[in-house]
Amino acid sequence: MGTMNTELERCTAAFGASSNMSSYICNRFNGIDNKFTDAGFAIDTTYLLFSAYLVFAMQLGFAMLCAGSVRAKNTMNIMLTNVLDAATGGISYYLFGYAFAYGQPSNAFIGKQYFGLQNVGVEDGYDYSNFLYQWAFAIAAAGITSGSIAERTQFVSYLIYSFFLTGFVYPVVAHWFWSPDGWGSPFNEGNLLFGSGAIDFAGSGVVHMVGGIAGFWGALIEGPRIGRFDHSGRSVALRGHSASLVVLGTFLLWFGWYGFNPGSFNKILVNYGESGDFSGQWSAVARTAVTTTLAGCSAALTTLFGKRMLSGHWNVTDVCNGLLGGLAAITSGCSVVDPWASIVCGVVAAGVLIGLNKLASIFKYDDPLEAAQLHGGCGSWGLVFTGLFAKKAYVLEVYGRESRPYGLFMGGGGKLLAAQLIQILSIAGWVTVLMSPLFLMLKRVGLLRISAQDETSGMDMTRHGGFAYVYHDDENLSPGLPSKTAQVKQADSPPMETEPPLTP
Amino acid sequence: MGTMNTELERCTAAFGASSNMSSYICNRFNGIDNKFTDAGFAIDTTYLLFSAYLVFAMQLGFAMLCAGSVRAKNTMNIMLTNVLDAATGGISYYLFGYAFAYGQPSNAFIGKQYFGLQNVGVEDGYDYSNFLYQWAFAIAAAGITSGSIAERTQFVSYLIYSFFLTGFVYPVVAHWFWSPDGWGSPFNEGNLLFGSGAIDFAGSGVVHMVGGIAGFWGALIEGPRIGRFDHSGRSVALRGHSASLVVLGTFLLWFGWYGFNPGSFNKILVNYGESGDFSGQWSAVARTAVTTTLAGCSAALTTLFGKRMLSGHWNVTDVCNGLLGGLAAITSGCSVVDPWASIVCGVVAAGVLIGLNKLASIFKYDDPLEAAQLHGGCGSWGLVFTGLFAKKAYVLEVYGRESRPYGLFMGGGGKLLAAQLIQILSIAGWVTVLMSPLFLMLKRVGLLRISAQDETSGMDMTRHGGFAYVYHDDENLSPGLPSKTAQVKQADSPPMETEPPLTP
Amino acid sequence: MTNQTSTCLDILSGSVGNLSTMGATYVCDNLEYMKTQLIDVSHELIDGRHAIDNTFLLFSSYLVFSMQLGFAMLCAGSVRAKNTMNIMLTNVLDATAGGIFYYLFGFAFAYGTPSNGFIGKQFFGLTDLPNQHFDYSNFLYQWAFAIAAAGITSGSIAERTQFVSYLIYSSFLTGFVYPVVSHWFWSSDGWASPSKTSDNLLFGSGVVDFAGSGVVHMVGGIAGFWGAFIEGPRIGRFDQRGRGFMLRGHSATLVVLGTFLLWFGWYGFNPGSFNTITGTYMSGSDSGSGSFIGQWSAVGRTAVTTTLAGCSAALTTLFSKKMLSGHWNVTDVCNGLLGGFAAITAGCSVVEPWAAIICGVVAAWVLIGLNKLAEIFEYDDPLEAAQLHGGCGAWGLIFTGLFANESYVIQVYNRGKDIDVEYGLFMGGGGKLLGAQIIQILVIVGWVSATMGPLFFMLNKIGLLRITSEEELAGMDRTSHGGFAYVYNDQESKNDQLPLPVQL
Repeated sequence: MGTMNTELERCTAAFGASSNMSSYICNRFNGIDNKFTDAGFAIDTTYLLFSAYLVFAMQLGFAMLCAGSVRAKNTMNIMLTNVLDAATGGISYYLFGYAFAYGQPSNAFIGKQYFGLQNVGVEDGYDYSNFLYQWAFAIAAAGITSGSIAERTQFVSYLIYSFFLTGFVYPVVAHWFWSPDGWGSPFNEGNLLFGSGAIDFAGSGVVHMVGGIAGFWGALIEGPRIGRFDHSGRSVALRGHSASLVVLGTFLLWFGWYGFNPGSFNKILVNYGESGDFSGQWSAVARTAVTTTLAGCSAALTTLFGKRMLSGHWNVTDVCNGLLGGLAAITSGCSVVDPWASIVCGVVAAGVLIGLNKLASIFKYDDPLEAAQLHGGCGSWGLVFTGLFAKKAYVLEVYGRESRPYGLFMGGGGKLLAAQLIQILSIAGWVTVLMSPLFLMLKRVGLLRISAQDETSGMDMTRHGGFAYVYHDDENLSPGLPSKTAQVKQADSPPMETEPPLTP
Repeated sequence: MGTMNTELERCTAAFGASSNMSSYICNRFNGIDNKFTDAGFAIDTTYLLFSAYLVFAMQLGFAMLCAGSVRAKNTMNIMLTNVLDAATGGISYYLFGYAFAYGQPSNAFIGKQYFGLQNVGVEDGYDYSNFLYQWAFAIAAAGITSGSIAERTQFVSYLIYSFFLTGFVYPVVAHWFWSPDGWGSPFNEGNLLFGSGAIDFAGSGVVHMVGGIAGFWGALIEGPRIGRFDHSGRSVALRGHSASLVVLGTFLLWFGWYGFNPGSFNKILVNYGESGDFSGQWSAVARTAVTTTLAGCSAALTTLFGKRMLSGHWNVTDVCNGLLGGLAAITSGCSVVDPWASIVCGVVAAGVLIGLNKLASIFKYDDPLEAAQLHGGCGSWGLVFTGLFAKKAYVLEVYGRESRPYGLFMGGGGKLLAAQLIQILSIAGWVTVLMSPLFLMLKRVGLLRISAQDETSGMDMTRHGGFAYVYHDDENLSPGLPSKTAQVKQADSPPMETEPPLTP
Repeated sequence: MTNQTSTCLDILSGSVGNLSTMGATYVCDNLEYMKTQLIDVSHELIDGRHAIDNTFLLFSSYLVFSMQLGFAMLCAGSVRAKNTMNIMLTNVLDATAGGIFYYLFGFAFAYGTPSNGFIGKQFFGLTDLPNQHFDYSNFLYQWAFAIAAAGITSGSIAERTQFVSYLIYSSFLTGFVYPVVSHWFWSSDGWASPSKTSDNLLFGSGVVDFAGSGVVHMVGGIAGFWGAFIEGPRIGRFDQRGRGFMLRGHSATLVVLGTFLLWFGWYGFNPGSFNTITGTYMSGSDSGSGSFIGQWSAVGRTAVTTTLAGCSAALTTLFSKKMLSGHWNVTDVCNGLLGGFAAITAGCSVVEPWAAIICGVVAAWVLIGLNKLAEIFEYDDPLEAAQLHGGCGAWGLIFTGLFANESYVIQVYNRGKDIDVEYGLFMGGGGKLLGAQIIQILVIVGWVSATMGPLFFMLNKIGLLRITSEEELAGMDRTSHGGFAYVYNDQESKNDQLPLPVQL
């Protein structure tokens, strides 16, 4: 669309000597071009903003999934962390996160423009809508980590790591693989990594692995929850308190994923090849939504039958986790694979998740939401999968060059796969180097883990002013109320309706 | 938009001998046309995809509505069926469902192209976005049926009927009434049924009646739940465990219905009559959203006052059901009726639902979610309503011919009404012929209904590895734990935290 | 556009001499062709704009509608379990009764044009829609706003109001009180509207209440204030000595769910209030078409300011409450977040992102301060709705008068370069805008007090307002809604412990 002026010159040239008429006609054509530019901005912004809203809805999904997966006594705690992910993320990403990630011009390692959104909103591609979309991505990464360390982490420590992850660790990774200046980015104009750059379309690595690996170190350093493994080392399931909330959260995440994956195109009005025929980004966007759907579906079904064979139950929370694993895996390659390949992706992702959960159980690693296994493990598989199954035509259309490497199994050679492996290693390395010292230090100064008493009685009571649920009012219970509760009620100066103990 | 080339010829012809200027002008006009085509694709795809996401959100609505409407002990079971509707539906609709429904060219009975999405994405109208949208519709039908047979059906049997319904029964009906080749379709170019075709714009019949009638046969063949009718035949309400989830589900369904009804236009950039004035599909889309809203609102209010007079309570779950009944009824005619008519539609729909519930109670028919009455009954009324109130101008605009029959009460004669009645009969017949033998056969081989013990103790415990809710931890209760619960804990090899009974 | 084409003809005939003979012949021979082509192009562009703008507005409406779900969940979670059915029913009825009343006359009172400065008088029952100015999508969007106002009020008077009285005030508020206020400030005829077509704007400026801090939030909040004030506090909220007791809501999970849904919906509320997204902004003498500056960017900026205000309010509340009460409290953070949103709603489109952070921080303090005041004066508002929507809404109007940015006011309110605009006091724009904002606050307080105060007072006099104290203790769900919302334990409900065996 930047060709307007040359177009005006060409127009004037075609009409020969300048005249009233030629200038009128040329101006008219020019005006029409401008209006198209306007319409294009309007369409693309509408598309991007509504996608951003959907991605934001994932934060609600995380909150509900986490709330349902922990025990009732820690519900307030985990939900507060989810609300604050969004809130602190908003401020820190506004102040410097967005600048670190997308500031341009910059070097290959970190961005250095747009602090506090300065100079944003004056050119295409770095508009407010883009900021909003990227912010919604950033808070998702922190949300993943909070699941791994749930039910045993001090709130202050949570605030510290969350701010650090959203404000620095994640934006730098995003810069590497998504900014045009990043060293591993497929958009890098100068020299592409292995002539290809890593293809991580919507962030299996950048978002999910970052969140998952940060969570892994947190959970490993904290150790398992009390009661998670008994004295003989047997694993004891500490079930979440509400499967309804887990299903609600899962469906909301699925819903939001339609903003996450197809939305990552940022624009929808881009034609591939010739203008005026049917092939264009609109079709690629829709194909991305389809591959996303199919990967999730096949992962869910694989988990259903797999777990049925392993444990004998048709288990809904496992199916939900499998589904999310499939979605996390397809996130990297969603735009460049065929629908049939996405089914392969989902089936393997379910297997990866089941395998890693077995491993975690053996090594007594406790992750209340399986976040490290799910987002870290399935995310890595997703990157490998893209290196294997990326289709030539789609890669060229989406990443736009004359030729570039594509999937190994599709005949594209190993270069893309190599770039993907480099991405996995560099993300794992970077997050480990930054986050594990942080968690160790927090542990050293005694800010990381709550006391055993707090853990047993639940953080909601000790830190957050009471339990999340009060289903039974005093009126209903008055006849049989035990004296202890009655005393508590009188003693507490701001008397809350404590959950009466149940004595059948 | 396929007229580009002829337009280019006309242009060249108009300017006579080719010269710099004429070729410039003609090329410019041609380029502008192409850009319009691109922009049209981008706008329409954006519109369709976001509508598809909204329809997908209805699956979440169904899950929550169902979960809230059953007893706590069966929550895991019903939610699992809802997750699997979406997942199995995704795979089966990808493999053959979409092909059966929309494969083109084909015969009037069933489609036979596009298996596994082959050849999709290369022409307008059969793009990936269209598949995604239709998939979201298909899984809704199966979701409806699962409500009717809730709380007493074996999980295996659920998997079987769901796969069959989504993969075959529903797609064939969709082909009949929505594909340009279908024998009852209003888009059929050749010979329209009664010169009109049945107008089932967004699926009162194709989706809601199919789901409702399948549910009717399932529930009838299984018989009522234990305890639903006492020995003297009196009806005993088995109340759902959470009205909050019912309201949440209802609102989510309402939210999703804005994708269901207005989205069924598939495109929004279509002008009616002259280009350049404000009348166009965008306005019809908005009108459809308005009629949908008003029908739901009036049905809810009618139910509120109706039930208040009948039962003396202001009942929120009844109001929710009435609301959904109104929405199911307007679905057929939403695009072709005036807003005032949609209020009539909603009022009658509420009456239909109340009446059918009375009937069901008399005949001891037990449907935990009233799905057969609601979707089957109100859906049929919706089809009749369209035959009565469809407005001439709107029918011509939306279905695009010089003249065609319209609503009886609007002076359009009885032909449309006849087509609508044929649709009701053929759907009822087709679903009955396929689904009732299936349910009978499942019953014969003992796969349909769970054992009485399972039913009494709840499927979650026996099949799904534990209850959905654990609000009270053992740690807090250990002093007063009754011996019974403790025994259960020791006996169960994977120890679950059972919900202790409440006896104040 | 047509005019320009006919001047083309004039220009051509006047300038034939200047043309090369070849070109003149071609063009003059084919003027008709050129003319029709250009008209077609202009018309197609208009169609495209309609389609884009309607897509934008409709999906924004759907988001705003989802706020009703958010209100329902927030209210449900904030009341005690025994009143859940009641409060949810009121929320469903807000939407449904609002739909009918707003269809019949609310929209006419608000936007009927031509009309006088006080109240609209066209478009009753949507007659004469669509027209040049209003389409069905505008109605849908405004309906979603109207029901939000009534939803706010229902929170203030929760847990102690008779259902009948609820129905009366809700229809009065949605059908009359709110539409009149929106006419004043938003209709092009309104006496204080900034988009008034005749020249005499209030203080040469009109009131800048972009998305309704005053029109929606203050109206709902002040109506709630009078209701709650006249009813008096709930039983047990304050003891004889005037000490406050917390009556905690029964489910923090629902509160968080509701808050996130409201946040999600707010992206329709604020950015959607532009109504269109294709607008271009003048830059200098140029029409601005074709450059990147346009409404799309302003829409994105509005989404960003909204986000940042909410985030900073949430963080401020978190730390302030920790210092005041010693807890990290999630429900307080949720309320603070919503207070930030309610405040930024007025100025969201005309302030810089950094100013939005100030807005949020102050809004959090306003809320905390007003809650303290309410405690002192023994004013009981279960959802803090009067403090939150009334108080923070009023602050939002003042904030806009202080921080509105000159160039944004020019762009958003479509003022020419040569016209002086009034903008924020702290931005150097003088006090006129602030004066207008204060007038708005006073006028809204006056109008709502004058209409709603007497209504509640009258209802109280004739004994329809408050429920009996027995009912209040037992819970309204049991006395007027047919039973409690939750049945988690089946066996028990069959025992005779529940005084109300549910039988049909």
